[in-house]
Amino acid sequence: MSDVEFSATEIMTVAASRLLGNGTVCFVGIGLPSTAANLARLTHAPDVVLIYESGPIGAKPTVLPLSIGDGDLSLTADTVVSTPEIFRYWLQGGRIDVGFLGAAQIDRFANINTTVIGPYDAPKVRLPGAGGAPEIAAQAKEVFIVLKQNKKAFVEKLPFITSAGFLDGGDAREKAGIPGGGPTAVITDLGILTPDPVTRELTLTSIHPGVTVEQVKEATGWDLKIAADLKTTEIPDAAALTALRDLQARTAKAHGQNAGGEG
Amino acid sequence: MSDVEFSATEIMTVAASRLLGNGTVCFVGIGLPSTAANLARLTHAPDVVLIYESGPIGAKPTVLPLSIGDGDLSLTADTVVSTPEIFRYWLQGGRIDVGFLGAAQIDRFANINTTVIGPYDAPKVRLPGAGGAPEIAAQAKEVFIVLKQNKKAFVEKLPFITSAGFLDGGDAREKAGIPGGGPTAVITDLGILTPDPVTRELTLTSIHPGVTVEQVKEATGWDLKIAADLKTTEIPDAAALTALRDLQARTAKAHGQNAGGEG
Amino acid sequence: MALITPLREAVSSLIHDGDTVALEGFTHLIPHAAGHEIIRQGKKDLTLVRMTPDLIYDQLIGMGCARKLIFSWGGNPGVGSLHRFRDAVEQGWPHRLETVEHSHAGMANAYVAGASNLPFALLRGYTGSDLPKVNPWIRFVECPFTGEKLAAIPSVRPDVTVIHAQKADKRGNVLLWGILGVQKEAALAAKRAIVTVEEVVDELNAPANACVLPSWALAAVCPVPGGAYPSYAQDYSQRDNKFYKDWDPIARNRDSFLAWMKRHVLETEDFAGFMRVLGESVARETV
Amino acid sequence: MALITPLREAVSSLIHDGDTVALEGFTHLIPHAAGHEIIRQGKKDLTLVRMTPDLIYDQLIGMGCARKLIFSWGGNPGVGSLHRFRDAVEQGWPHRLETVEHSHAGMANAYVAGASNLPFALLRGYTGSDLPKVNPWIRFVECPFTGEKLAAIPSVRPDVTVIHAQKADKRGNVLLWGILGVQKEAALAAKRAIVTVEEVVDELNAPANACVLPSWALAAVCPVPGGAYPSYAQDYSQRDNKFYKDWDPIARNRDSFLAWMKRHVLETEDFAGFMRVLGESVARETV
Repeated sequence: MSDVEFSATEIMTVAASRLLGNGTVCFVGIGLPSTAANLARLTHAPDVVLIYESGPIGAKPTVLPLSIGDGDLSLTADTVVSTPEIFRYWLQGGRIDVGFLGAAQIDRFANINTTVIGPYDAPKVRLPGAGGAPEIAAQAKEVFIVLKQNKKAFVEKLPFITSAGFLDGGDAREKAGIPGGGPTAVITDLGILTPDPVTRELTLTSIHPGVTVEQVKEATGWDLKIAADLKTTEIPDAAALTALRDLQARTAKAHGQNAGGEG
Repeated sequence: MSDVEFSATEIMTVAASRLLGNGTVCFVGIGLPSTAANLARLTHAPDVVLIYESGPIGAKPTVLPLSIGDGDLSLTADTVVSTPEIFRYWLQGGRIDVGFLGAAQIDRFANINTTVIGPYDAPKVRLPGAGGAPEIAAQAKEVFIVLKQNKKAFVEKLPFITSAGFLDGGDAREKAGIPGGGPTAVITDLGILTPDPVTRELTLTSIHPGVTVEQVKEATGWDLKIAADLKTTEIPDAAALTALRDLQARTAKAHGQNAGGEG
Repeated sequence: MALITPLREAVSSLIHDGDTVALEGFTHLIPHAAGHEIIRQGKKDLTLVRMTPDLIYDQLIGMGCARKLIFSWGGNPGVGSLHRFRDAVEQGWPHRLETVEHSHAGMANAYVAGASNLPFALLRGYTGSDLPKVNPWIRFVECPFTGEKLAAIPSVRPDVTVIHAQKADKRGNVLLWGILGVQKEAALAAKRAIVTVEEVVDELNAPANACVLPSWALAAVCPVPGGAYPSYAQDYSQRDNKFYKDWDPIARNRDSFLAWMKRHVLETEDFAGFMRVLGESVARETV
Repeated sequence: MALITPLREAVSSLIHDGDTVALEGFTHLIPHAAGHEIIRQGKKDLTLVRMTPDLIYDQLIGMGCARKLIFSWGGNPGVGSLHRFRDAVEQGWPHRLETVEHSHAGMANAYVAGASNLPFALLRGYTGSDLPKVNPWIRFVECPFTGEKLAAIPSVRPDVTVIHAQKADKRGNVLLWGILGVQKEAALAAKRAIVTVEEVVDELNAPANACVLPSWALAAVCPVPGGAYPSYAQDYSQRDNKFYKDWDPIARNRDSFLAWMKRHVLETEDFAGFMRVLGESVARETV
């Protein structure tokens, strides 16, 4: 295996995992966020604290959980509390450094839709719904969002705001009285978007190697701003890639797949 | 030991214990209520469920607890939950059949004072305070109160209502929106008082053998009503007396005494 | 006092048409057997409540048992959509399904408020979300001390809650452990609680401060070994992830769904029968 | 992240004059050693919070550490009055003590609300009691759905909470069991939590769903074996009921109280010193 061969999903996952500092207390969504968070734990951030909404605090799963309530999460956690306690004492209690979320759709101010495509009362597509996201997005000190970038997902206007990013931008989030700092990074298979410090509009600040700016703009449903000092995302190092692939191989062996959901 | 020799405290305790039916879920105050409730459990009501505010549910202590948080309560309970859970899910949740309370002072409508003698801001005597009593008195389906009868305790007007009985009498309790049924019996060392079905004024309905009505009136700070069909309290049977004395002997051996408090 | 009761009798006597019913479980300990029994007995017009409606709710909805769903995340965990749920919401099949939609934080707090006999739950929640625009049951109250605005939603107080647990003792006291979700709160919020258990033992031997539900707080305890399948019971069984994936093509199509339900649920006598027929189906596939 | 710290340093660096401090414990696991250290360090002007202030609060109040007490039951459990508490309230000695008085249900809910970062607690409470007449912090709010009136009291959010627990591991994760009282809520409601523990072990080996406080939610973990004395730690020690009785005559009189505190607390170096001198006093008595 050469260390420069990697897929778009792999660089997305590794880039997302790198953002998670050691010792961070992270409220983990299932799926891509959980993969990135566990990769961080298995590489540069051994003391990251992973909290899942089903109750495990300090989970150290040996394989990726297929669902939010896998037994491996419970058996490896420092403690398992009730779901109400997770939301009341730990999330609302203000103890979460990073909320790590996925999304079906996102807009330029990092608001998220996971509820419906089309009108709420007569939806074209009924998505699973909010789950823990509205309060994770509101109450974690900062939020990372990881999802694949394309025009169906990155839209000009969301049919439904499930979870608040920066609402209409600027200081709209603060004015609405939302306590947490909001999204600080959106990590995709094409690059990394971060909110402008003033307008809070998502801006492409890092592009993955081999991807063109045109490709990223083409995959975005609004006129995407590009940072003047656009960086190229560091390529995944061999150790991280190996750890990720080992984790996924272990997971495939245990589960047969590694997608995820909140049920 | 003859089965007709017993003290005033013993007949009070046995009479109080008899009121507790088997299978009843009882929220137990420390001291006299705890003695009576445990006597019931050791005699006619083996399946009574004793709940203490410190957290034990289904406690079956071998000796009387000196305090509300004795280890014996925890070790013999079906489960021990947190104190907030006791008050939220179990008491406020409406699961308590009988609240079993003591009191420093009581009035004719079975309101209770355990807060101060004299003005609140410049008390003559500062009593321990409310503890769990206000919500036990309000939320248990019915309430038994056990205390010794004398003019200092049975007063015309309470300096402070800590826990509501029937307030000003009649339907005042219902009108105030208090959910539980309120006091149904006050058991003393002289007799048993029960509220009149309409006025809710405490009435002497049972008098302990050897006690005169004059004695009871003399020990009461208001003009005590006497039931037309005043009964004589059944004397404690030998089995109950033996169980009580054994319990107290075991307790004295373990603790050196058996008074109690909420701390 | 919970009687140790066969599941069929508990469902028959304790769940009525039109009831509000919560079958709770968070991946772990989902009461599938009880859900099947509700379908077998043809219960109708139910208001179903659950944070994470999954396969068993897809089945209840597809079989027409539900009039309304109160929920916060409806999907097939690790796989994708609940096709019967989507068909009901998107196409009104087999009939229209009313939905009341919350966040997990809201639902979890609503169960706590229900268990606490409070009329509403108080939380910091929903701010900036469109959920309050489509759910009239999300309101806001002011703190009488600070003036802060907080979200308020009605308590969940089901007529019946059903959960699955690992153990009961012979008196009907129940012990569960591992991922507890909102099960304790859901059971205590309900007027009547039914618990299916893996086994009945002489003594629970519960660790200090374990999650125990005393017999007298429950309406029925029903021994159903493996009754959470394809969900799992920690220290008793593994989640059958393959079943969740296999459900996707079955549920995508109305006819294949109905045929599957007929063969595996309606025409089986009980959960043991379901497992036997399912075993036959799986064996046939893999021949 | 909680550092394993000597108690003296934790009290010195984390508790400041004027702080709101809760030393919680419900008969079981009362942090007496920490209370003594607060007295030794002469902390002043504290707002003390506790559901059941007992001997250690009597000592803190009598030694003039407290400006204010928020509580729901103040007595010597199984014995009677707290004489120093009464002297402060009735006679203003050593100075006036402001009191804010609740019921247990109110306080327990106020800790839960504090741990949940809510500004107030909501409960069915205080109805018919005179407490709302003397405590302006008991107010009432209306349910936005049913119109019902419910009690509201401010959350308890101490600057510092101190609790005692059985075990910590070397990373500072804490495990407690048995009668838990409001300790978990009190620790999580505080800005800074100090936990004294019976012992530090390699691994907690906590049972499923046990009461564990992770290191990163705590400010300091201090090994103080026997630090709950005369209270107890289940599976480590017995409550010394005799001490509670012996306290009554000591505390009845200002001079005997001050002499006792000087000899046993002020002039001892730490809790081990206190236990040694106490042992000498007891031996002298029983000669």
